[in-house]
Amino acid sequence: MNLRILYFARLREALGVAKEEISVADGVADIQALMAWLAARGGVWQQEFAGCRPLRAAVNQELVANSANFKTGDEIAFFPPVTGG
Amino acid sequence: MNLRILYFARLREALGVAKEEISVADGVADIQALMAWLAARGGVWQQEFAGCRPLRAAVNQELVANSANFKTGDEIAFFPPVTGG
Amino acid sequence: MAVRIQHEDFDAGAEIARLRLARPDTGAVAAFVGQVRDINDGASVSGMTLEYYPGMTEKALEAIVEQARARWDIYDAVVIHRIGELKPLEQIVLVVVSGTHRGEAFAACEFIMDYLKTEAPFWKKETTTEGARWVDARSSDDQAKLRWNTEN
Amino acid sequence: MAVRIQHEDFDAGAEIARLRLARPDTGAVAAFVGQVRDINDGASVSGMTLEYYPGMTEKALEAIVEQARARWDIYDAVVIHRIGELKPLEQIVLVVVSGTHRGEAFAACEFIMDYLKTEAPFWKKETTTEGARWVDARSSDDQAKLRWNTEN
Repeated sequence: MNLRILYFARLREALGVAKEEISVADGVADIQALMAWLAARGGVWQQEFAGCRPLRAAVNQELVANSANFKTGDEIAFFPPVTGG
Repeated sequence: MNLRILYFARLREALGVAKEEISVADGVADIQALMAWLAARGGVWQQEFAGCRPLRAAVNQELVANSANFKTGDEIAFFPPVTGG
Repeated sequence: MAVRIQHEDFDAGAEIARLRLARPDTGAVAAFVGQVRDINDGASVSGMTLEYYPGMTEKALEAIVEQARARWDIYDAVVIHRIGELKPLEQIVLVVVSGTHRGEAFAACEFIMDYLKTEAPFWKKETTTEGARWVDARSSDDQAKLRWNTEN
Repeated sequence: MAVRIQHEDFDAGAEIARLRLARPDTGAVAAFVGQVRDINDGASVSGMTLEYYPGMTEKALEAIVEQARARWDIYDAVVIHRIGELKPLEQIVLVVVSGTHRGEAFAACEFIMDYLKTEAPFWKKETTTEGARWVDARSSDDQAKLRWNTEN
């Protein structure tokens, strides 16, 4: 399954990555699983995706819960709680 | 007791009077009593001050209840409920 | 001066900018503009005359602004209310409130409008297709004011 | 267009006038302007950078405006949010809502701000005397949003 992943704000800076194209096994089909997959990269990825810091996720530009599913070709985004206005 | 009385808006038009200086007996010392005194003039005064139409009163430019007292030299105003804004 | 009563039109943008820029720790400005509608209670309105009580109206508005200042942590507030003859689409009233946070600015701005509507001596007389008529006070305005007695 | 995201400054007065004059049965316009404060959480702020998520941010704001329209009887609403580098006393955000009555215009305007604060993807990075820092989300903003679940 191919995914486009975007990172924003503090998370983008911590990871040093703004966007990437990844391929994951079909079993990695919801946000929770994808976060575990990213955390498994270790280092700063482990720190950011292990669940200690508050993160929000979007699938195809819609805010979603961590239980949300996605499919190949989707755009996934991770970011800290928003602070606009 | 000498009083200056002002009338506003629909009330002013109905009475045909915007302001007047009156002398009342010392017993006429609160808004309720003054309204009865004015109603006793009969005709349109009776209609307006007999209590059938909602009226507000002010003493020296402060909104007051009908039980409020006043003293000689005071400025009394009567007007309909306000409709600004 | 926080309260102005005038026939002349006002510049809402300029008043907002003035309050906004007056203090560099201002984070929030809430504003309200009321205007003359071309229709009211089912009748077409071609104009209105706004009467007030010189002296008392200013005092009433200043007292309302003081109440808002005592109740919420706001920086400044301005109220401008027009009097005399106004046409549809003309502005009637402006309230602007500045503060650190939006919740207090919004609350104070709405409070000032709700109290202005029920306590400040202004009276509207509309010219409609059915003739001239004094506008009746609305019980919904009394209700809007009363809820401030219980809300925190 | 009800939603605009731009680096350029905006003219709050012009937007208020535009919504006000768009319909002659408009009686009420509520507005909010947020600006960059020169101080935040105790540190002096010399500037900030606003990041957003192109595509999603617009959609999120449009969805919030649609929710407000579905919930209150309002005529129009506009949201303008700035991005990029801003200095203290620069405007950040404008929300303007028009309608017949003030209660609905106020509620919709505050609702849009409360949801914008918690759902629209914007992030602030401040430059302070202690260095640059990402602004933390406030739990008070979550609370401000949650109260719309119970209020009528």
